[in-house]
Amino acid sequence: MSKVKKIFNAPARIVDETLDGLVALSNGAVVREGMWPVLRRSVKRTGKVALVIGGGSGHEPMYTAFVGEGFADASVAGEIFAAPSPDQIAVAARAVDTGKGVLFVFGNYAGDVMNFEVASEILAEEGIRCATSLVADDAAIADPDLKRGIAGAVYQVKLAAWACEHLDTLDEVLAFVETAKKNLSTFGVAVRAGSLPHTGTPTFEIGDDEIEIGMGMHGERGVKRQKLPLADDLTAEITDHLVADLNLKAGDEIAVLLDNFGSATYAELMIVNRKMRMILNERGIVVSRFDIGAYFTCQEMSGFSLSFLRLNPDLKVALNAPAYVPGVGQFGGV
Amino acid sequence: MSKVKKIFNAPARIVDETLDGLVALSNGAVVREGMWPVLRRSVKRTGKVALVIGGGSGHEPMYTAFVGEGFADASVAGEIFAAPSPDQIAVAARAVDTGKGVLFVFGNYAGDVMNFEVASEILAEEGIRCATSLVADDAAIADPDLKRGIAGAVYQVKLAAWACEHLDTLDEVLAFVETAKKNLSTFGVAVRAGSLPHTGTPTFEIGDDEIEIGMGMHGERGVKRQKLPLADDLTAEITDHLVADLNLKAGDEIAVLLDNFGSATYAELMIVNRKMRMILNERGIVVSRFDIGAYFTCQEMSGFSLSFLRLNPDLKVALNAPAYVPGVGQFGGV
Amino acid sequence: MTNEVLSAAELRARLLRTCQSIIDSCDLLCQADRDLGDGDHGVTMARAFTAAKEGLEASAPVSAGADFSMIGSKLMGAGGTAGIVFGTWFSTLGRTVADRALDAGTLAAGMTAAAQNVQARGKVVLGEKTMFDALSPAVEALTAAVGNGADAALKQAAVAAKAGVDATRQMIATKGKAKTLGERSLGFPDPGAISVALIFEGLSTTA
Amino acid sequence: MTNEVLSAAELRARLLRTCQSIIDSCDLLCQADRDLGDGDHGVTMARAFTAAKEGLEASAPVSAGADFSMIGSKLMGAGGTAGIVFGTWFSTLGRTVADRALDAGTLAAGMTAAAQNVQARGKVVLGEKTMFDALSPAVEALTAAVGNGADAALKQAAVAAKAGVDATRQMIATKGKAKTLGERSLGFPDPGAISVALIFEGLSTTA
Ligand SMILES: Nc1ncnc2c1ncn2[C@@H]1O[C@H](COP(=O)(O)OP(=O)(O)O)[C@@H](O)[C@H]1O
Ligand SMILES: Nc1ncnc2c1ncn2[C@@H]1O[C@H](COP(=O)(O)OP(=O)(O)O)[C@@H](O)[C@H]1O
Ligand SMILES: [Mg+2]
Ligand SMILES: [Mg+2]
Ligand SMILES: [Mg+2]
Ligand SMILES: [Mg+2]
Repeated sequence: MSKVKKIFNAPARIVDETLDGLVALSNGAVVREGMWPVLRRSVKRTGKVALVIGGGSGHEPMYTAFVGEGFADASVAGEIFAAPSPDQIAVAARAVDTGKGVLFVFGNYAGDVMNFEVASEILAEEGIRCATSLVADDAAIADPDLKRGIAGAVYQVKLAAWACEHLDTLDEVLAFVETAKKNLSTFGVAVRAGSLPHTGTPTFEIGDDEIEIGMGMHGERGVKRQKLPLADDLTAEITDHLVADLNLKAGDEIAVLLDNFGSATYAELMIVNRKMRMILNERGIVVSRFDIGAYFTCQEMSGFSLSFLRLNPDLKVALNAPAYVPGVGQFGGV
Repeated sequence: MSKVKKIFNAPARIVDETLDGLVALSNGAVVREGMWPVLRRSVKRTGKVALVIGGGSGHEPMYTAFVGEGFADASVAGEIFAAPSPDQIAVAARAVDTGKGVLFVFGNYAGDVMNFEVASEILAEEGIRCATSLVADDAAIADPDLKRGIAGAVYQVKLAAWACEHLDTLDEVLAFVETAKKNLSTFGVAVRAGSLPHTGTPTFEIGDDEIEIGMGMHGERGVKRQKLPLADDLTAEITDHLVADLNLKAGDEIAVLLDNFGSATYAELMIVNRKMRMILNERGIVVSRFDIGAYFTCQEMSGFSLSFLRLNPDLKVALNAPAYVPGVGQFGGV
Repeated sequence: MTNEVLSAAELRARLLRTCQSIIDSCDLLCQADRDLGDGDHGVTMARAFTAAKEGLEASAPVSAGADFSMIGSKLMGAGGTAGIVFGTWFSTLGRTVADRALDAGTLAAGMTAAAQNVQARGKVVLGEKTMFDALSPAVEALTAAVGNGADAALKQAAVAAKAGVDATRQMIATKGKAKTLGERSLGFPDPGAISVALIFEGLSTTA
Repeated sequence: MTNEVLSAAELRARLLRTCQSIIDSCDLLCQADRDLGDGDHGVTMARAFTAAKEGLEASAPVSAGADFSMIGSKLMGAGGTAGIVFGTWFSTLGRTVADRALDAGTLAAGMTAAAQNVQARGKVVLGEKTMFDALSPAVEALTAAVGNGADAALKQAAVAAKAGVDATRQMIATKGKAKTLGERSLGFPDPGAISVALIFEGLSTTA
């Protein structure tokens, strides 16, 4: 099996140089906190609950790049597929805390949960209050405790950012995001694994005519494997699953995020979008916002996920608030 | 060698369903011209030179999706890696001509040149004047006649759109774009080929430690093959090449488009960006606009290109004019 | 059997077999194009000649000229380099032959005009490693053998086309997708030339 | 040679060999993690134990507690699941052992506290197919053999850890990245458990 090649200087320098690249393109909008793998807005905001996001790297632009207007105050980047350490997380939180506490938003993975937990304990001792809103949007898994955090993170972070901007206390912010995320559900599939740059080896093998259903974001496998279906059948399966998961009804309005895991082609995403629209139209479900792009990736994994966010007037305002992060540009949807 | 899998219904339906997907997400902003592989703005603009872009499919979102504010009036999509036919091109031109003539912008490939040429002859007989500004930005090739049209197309189309909007005659528009494109140069590299969905076979084989330098956009190979270098060395080689090609001097201002060919990771692009910035800073060359994304792709090819556009006051205005296409969103740069 | 004049029915049968032979060569032509270009030549040719075949099947064989023209417009509508180049070939052939009986002289005149139009459209000369390097010698051989009748002339053309394909191996491409390969294009036969040889083989073969 | 008390120097030597053994097992641990998780366990462990090794090399061996603590904080700083879990293990061990001489009883008490903290931090119970399924039986075996001295107890622990690794093959994961695999996680040993066994092997082996 041939190796996967990537263009880098050394695997151990990837995270560092990615952060430097982001700073370099931002025209001063974001900076690193010392030598730490922490990106933050260069101008410290005051009088608001701070939003810190993060997790393992390798999923860029999420979480690392999503620092800026309408998104996080700081992000903390672990090594590739490895949670950041407590001291790194604490550095990020200290850098942006304004005295009103810090909301952490990150994915529901053992490593992230434990590292952010220890960081929260350290920060609590210093008098910095932290709260966590876990991203756990994976519709492929029924048990809420086991749900992974996948591409819906983009929406959850955006909603959290709005709450941090507009609500007064950490408790209110947390309550808003926790309520909002009940309306969020994501389902992913992949036909080819990504690989760790250190090894150049795909994280799983898969047959020439197979697809992994209910895919996670680290190359850890999905919930089942099946023969590669037609795009329309696959789209119908995913769309139906999400509609059922959120119990969507005719007249409901949703936002849809169609995320490219890495090497899906634009045409594949359009083919999926086409069929999804047909199904939703039939059911009277209105797509009032649509985001498409490689926002939450897993190296060169080939696949995609659909995230549905059921909207209400509050969530609509929050989701549609202006957002701009240097590494991605406007995040305005269609 | 394992097959490359894609999610579609049938290879022969990919182009069609991609167009339908674009229409579906556009909220009425773009429509198809009948059953033709032609996408156009739904509201016909009047009293201006019309801009029609196109070429083979498989490079999405370019050219197909770049129809809308600040971009083309219509795009015409050939089959994957195959130029559109004269009748398809003629349909696109007729749909948007306002009597002031049509500017075609497409890549310098034999198939495109011949098909657009025949279309122009047909249209001329009907009294529709057409002119062509070929995209030929490939810095890897010295001979101007042999230069391919690669990712710089995004900038060239944007400049052409501005000219069609603000200049009066087809001749003026053509002169503006032809002059502008002298400031545009692109260099691409790839470590892995993309594949045609029909065959699932990569368009070229490449060793586990090799890179193709001076890469084209169809999986046709580059100008040379070499051992995979460090990212910094590769970036220096490309940056120096572009600086020399455009004869850039200290104090010059440029726009940079860093294009993902398909499955390059965001981190790789950031690592390249980081080094490029260091080199340009040293040389006193100012990056006053930066665009990053998978704009002009070659299926799941792994690689990227850098496009430099030397700016002057006119080009700055033209490049920075507002632009929004539904399938991509705002195109505002950083 | 030697045909001094190729009847419309016989030509139709040969054209249908030619279409099928191109369709069946899809993988072979794609592989040739992977060596030199973007790997799609077989797909484009198969798409084009499927359309041509369907067009033929949907119409009665009236005249050689009509059949060639029908094929030409179907190929032209298929897009790609192959579509326009092979479409120009067959369209010109159809226009030149028109409603004349297809004897060797008419065929040679039609092919000569076609090769000229292909050359003009492609701005191509001999030695650039394109389909023209098979088409041009084939048309010359056909013209040279015109005194032997249509069948014999077509057989000569097919032989020359094959030789033309072989000759492209030694050429450095300066047109088409292979033009950037430089010396790396040496050793591989041009895919479009292979298609030309397949077409002359089809046209010259009795069932 | 049986050590009734492991001297700081002897412990240091064993810790350095343990670090090296983990670093050398990078590929093996990554492969195990590809079967069940995201394929990075070896990379994270190697990064963490390289930092630990460098930390040890930069300091004189003062006490067992100090060495364990130093390793704990280096692992903790390396990030990932492995960093926090193995970091919790060694930090707790260091804190509990503190500046006491490392006899079997002190070691057992430290390991027991460490296993408890790992369990609490990971919210993990036996049978969830994690490193705890090697750590917990190893610590129990060590505690049971406490009367035989530190060396013998560590050897028992190493044996139990290996058995623990084997036992994870039959478990369905409910924690960590493998938790979504369900029955597909059967048959593969847990990568974190393999690391635990490597660590006890390192700690129990004289040069
Ligand atoms: N300028 C030209 N004139 C005539 N034939 C050409 C020219 N350029 C390329 N060709 C032919 O086209 C063939 C490739 O066809 P195809 O693969 O369908 O087109 P594309 O290069 O657009 O993918 C080449 O093998 C060559 O024979
Ligand atoms: N909740 C948990 N408590 C203790 N250990 C765990 C837990 N979850 C996972 N592990 C261990 O972590 C190992 C994986 O480590 P590693 O690959 O470094 O982390 P990640 O899963 O973040 O990639 C698993 O093999 C398992 O032994
Ligand atoms: Mg990991
Ligand atoms: Mg092609
Ligand atoms: Mg081709
Ligand atoms: Mg792992």
